[in-house]
Amino acid sequence: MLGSGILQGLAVTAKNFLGSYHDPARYTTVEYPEVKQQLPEAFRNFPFLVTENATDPMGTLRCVACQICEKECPPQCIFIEKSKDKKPDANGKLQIYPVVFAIDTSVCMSCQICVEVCPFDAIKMDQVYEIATTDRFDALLLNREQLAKPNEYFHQIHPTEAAEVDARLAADRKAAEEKAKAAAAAKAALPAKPAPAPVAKPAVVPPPTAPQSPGPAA
Amino acid sequence: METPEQIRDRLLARFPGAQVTVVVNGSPSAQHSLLVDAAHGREMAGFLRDDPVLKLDQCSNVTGVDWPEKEVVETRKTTVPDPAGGTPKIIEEKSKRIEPGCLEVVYHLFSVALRHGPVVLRMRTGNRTDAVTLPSLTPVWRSCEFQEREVFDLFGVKFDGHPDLRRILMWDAFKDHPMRKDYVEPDDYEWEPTPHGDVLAKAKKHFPAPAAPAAAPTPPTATA
Amino acid sequence: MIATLPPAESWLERFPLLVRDWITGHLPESLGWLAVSLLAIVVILAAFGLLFAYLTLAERKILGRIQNRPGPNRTGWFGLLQPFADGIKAVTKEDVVPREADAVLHFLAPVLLVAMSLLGLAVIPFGRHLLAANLEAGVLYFFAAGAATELAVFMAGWASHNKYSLLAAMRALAQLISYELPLLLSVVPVVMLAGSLSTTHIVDAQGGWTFGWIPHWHVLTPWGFAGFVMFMIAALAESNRSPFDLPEAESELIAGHLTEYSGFKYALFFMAEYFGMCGLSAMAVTLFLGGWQAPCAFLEFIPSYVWFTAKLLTLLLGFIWIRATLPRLRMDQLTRLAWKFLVPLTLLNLANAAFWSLSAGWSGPMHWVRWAIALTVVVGPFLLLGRALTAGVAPRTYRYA
Amino acid sequence: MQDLSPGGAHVRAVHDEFHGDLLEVSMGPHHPSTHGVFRMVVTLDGERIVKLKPVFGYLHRNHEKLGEGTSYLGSMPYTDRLDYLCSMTNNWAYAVAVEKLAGLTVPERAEYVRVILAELTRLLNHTCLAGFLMQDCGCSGTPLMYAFREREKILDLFESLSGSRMMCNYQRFGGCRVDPPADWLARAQTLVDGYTAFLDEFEALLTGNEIVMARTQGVGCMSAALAVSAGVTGPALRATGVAHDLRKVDGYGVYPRFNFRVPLGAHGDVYDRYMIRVLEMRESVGILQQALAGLPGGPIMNPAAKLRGFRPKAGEAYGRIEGPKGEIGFYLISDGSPNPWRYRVRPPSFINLTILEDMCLGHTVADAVIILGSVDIVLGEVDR
Repeated sequence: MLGSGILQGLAVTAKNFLGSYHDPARYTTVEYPEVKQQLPEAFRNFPFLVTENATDPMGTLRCVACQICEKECPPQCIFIEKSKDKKPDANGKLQIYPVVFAIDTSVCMSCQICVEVCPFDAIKMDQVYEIATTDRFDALLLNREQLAKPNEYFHQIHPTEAAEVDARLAADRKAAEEKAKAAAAAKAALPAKPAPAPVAKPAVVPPPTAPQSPGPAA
Repeated sequence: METPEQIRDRLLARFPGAQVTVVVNGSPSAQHSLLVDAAHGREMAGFLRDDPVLKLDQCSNVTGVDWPEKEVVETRKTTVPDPAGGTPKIIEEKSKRIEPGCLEVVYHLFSVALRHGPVVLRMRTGNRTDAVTLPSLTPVWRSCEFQEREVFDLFGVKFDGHPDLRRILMWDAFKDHPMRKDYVEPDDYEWEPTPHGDVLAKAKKHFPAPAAPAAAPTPPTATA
Repeated sequence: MIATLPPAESWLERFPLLVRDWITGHLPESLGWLAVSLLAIVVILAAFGLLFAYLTLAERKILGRIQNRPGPNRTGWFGLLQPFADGIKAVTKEDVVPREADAVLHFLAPVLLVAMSLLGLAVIPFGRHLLAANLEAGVLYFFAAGAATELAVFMAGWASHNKYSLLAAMRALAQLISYELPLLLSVVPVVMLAGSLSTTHIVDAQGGWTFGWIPHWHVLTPWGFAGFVMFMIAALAESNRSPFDLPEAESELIAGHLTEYSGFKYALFFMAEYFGMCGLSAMAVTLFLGGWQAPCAFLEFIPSYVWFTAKLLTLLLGFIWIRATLPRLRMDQLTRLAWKFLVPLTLLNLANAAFWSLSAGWSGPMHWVRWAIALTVVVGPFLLLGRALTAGVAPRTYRYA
Repeated sequence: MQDLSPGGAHVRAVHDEFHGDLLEVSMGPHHPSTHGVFRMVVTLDGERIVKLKPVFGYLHRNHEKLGEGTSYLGSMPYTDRLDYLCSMTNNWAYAVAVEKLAGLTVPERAEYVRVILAELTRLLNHTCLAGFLMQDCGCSGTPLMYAFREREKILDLFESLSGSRMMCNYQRFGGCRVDPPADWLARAQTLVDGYTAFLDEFEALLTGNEIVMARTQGVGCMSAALAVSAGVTGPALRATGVAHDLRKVDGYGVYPRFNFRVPLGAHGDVYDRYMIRVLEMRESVGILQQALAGLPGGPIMNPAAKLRGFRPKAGEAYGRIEGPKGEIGFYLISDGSPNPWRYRVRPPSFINLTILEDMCLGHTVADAVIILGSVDIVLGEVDR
């Protein structure tokens, strides 16, 4: 009969109208600034640099300025300058470090390829999304001070991945230590020159400061 | 489905005087292709479409490939037997030759009716500058209409017999063909400051010393 | 059929009159008539202006709820200040007039549209004592004023000098010609049975109750129900509401005749659309739903204007509900629906009403015969014409490979 | 052979008894119903279309040149941005092409996960398309909002698996990036279980609606011969009655293991295209049920696949899959370097637009809008 389809449609809309008052499945709006959706753990938006120690972020960057991510970044938004000198990293090993590590977040598309190709677990995906600024040039160009975030923050946003990374790094470290020990033992067998004094490891990391979203450049 | 060799033989039998060669594909995909000459291209395409064994009724993909001319260094080894009876000497002769460039159009043909494919058809232009005309296959497969326009737009292949050969993705006043390997992008392209020195340098060159400093974009501070 | 007057006129019922008399009492006698007229105008403007404001809000809220979202809720409590925020925005926006446009017509179109859609409200009896102008030919006057609104839409489309607006103007004219006829023809039976073109007489004719709880509204008779439905369909088209919003046609003509309007003029078009919707709904209430009459005798203590408002709002809710559900018709389908479906049905309905009027005296078993005949005359042609209208259009079954 | 050339004999005759002045209207690039920045230059006789020329390129960014400038892996996130509603299938099509080029095999679990994600993508694309189509028909957003309500649920799933709602960048050559955990699969199962109920409600709102039927039936017909010749693929081709579904034809991935049917239309009009999509969604729900039930264990990535320094040996490959919009294919030529020598996308919605004019001629402006809507285009893919 003419009109039966229309009446059926009217019934559907009426059902949704009434349902919006009692059925959460029919009222799906999340009123954003007041209510924020729980981000899934895998959520990714813009990379950050992992530091071992929150008190000395620039000294304990995991990044060794190998520039793999700079090369692999599809939109070419990473800019790295290597240091001329070497600094001890968190494990005490002397490493090159990035003097400049800039990410142009106006170009970055959060594709995560830098994270995947990084052999040092030094760059990871952040979860910031409220990054609006009034300056679209400088404020969106994040330097290494703005990018550096402590490992604890990484644990907060991606607990599973961070635990995996920590376990892997610990295993690597242990293997390296054992190797060093073996080497030292081998060296000790030879009455030769003394081994270089190991640099003291940083003390237990203090609790992290509240994670900062990268604000406008100071 | 017939192998490319079989198709080639049948095409050569059907079109005496035509040139058809099988281009061997070295990758594991083993999708070998047929390189046909431009003069018989459209007839052969029509034959492939209507042939009851092949029935390639769908031309799924049309694309251009740019092969710029390149210098090929060939090393020829000749073994010269040592007259003294010692180990034969190996003399390496290096010869350079310029392999002429061309533009290539690749058609991926499938049969919807017989559910097979792809048969890859290629045609090459004489060079990359003036002899860039190829027969249009739009009269054979309608799907070539926009795709050939795209190849014309981005590669600069002129299709003879195309009903409406205009630029499709770039604007009409655009001059170059951006998908060619030697395309140089204009220096005002993406002038905004980024951490990348070359883009910034290009931008500075194109927009020299702005008159009003207030209106000019601030240069980036790459260093912290 | 004429209802006996209710025994007591409560002070609530007379309240608007008391207020009016109190105000005019302060003025000299000679200015009284002017004050009364001006008061009526001011009250209608204020009441419908406010109704328009909150109708836009209600529409957005209801559409929102139907679409599983809250609708505007940021401005004020529950978004109650939203209409005023919108108003301020509309007034302060730049008024863009295209260079090529006919500036005079471009300006006049929204003004004329609002004026014409307001005029019709003068003859609607909003309550027992609430009527701005008691015209002998009130119904005729109402539709004459209403027909001019489509002309204003045409004016807007023509004056904008925009191709989309021009297409919208063409559509508006075609729609005007198609839908004026079923709209008027569906009203004729009411006029015929009431024997008057005066809206007050028509409302009075629907007074009274059978057994004290079945009102004598026209909508409760077979011809009245059919007439009501067809009137509402035509009213949807006449007020350019979905599914007949062809002149505006957002997805096809961008905004149709509104494409080149901005700021307050744009707001005026909206105002006119809602005034037109209110006017036609009010007329439907008057003609078919018993006007201000209460549905049951024991509910009479509630003042008449409350009943009228309730009925009006119900119809407006229907407008919004339909808008939320239905897609738009195409131009040819719209005219076909009018000429091949609504016009024949309204003509048959006229005959049906005549039969109903002549058979008023039938009683006993003949009473049921009367209902059966009247219902057949409504349902039969509806089914037949409906089948003809939807010929070739049917749900399909699909095969699988 | 039938003449199927542009402007050929198959084109619908236009009535020109009252041949007055023609009106040329530029619909787009700023138009509510061109699904982005598409433009149609329409010549009208009254409201009837006598000529229609599509104009492209407003979103052109030379995606293919970008692909030639980045590594094989670097193109993967760019494929998300082609048809930005269906990043998962774009990823898959690209991965299939690269896997063909490099001869990589994919673990079984990854193939199943790919099927699950592709079918979820199909659900979300078809749902959205139905919503957009009804929006073009003049609905005040209601079907679109219902479609988006369901789409959000699928996007939530994508987000919690890949980290991004639309730009998933999830597939890799030789597998997938992340192994879906058990709770994710349980959530996917819940969604799939509830989808049929949603489709029933959605169809109650639209399918039987007389106005929808009147607007869409007999509008924008295309013949099967023309559709095949014009390279039309996907639901638009199947609506003409041609049984051509690459999931059946090529049997790529693990599709041959699933039991599903391919719905076919008979008229090739807008209503058929809409209904084929709705019916396909029901089949997709079936595939999803089977895939979720039969998901095997094992690795998600082929350990032979290299992430860094991936250099397939010289050669070429054309890989294609059945995307929600049709055959999405990638044609790659490798010269042995880390970047492809030629990277070509076969965009289904661009090629499906070839016969837009043929479908629209003789119809009105209102029809052109819904014909365009029923072709299902995404400008990110059309203009590349």
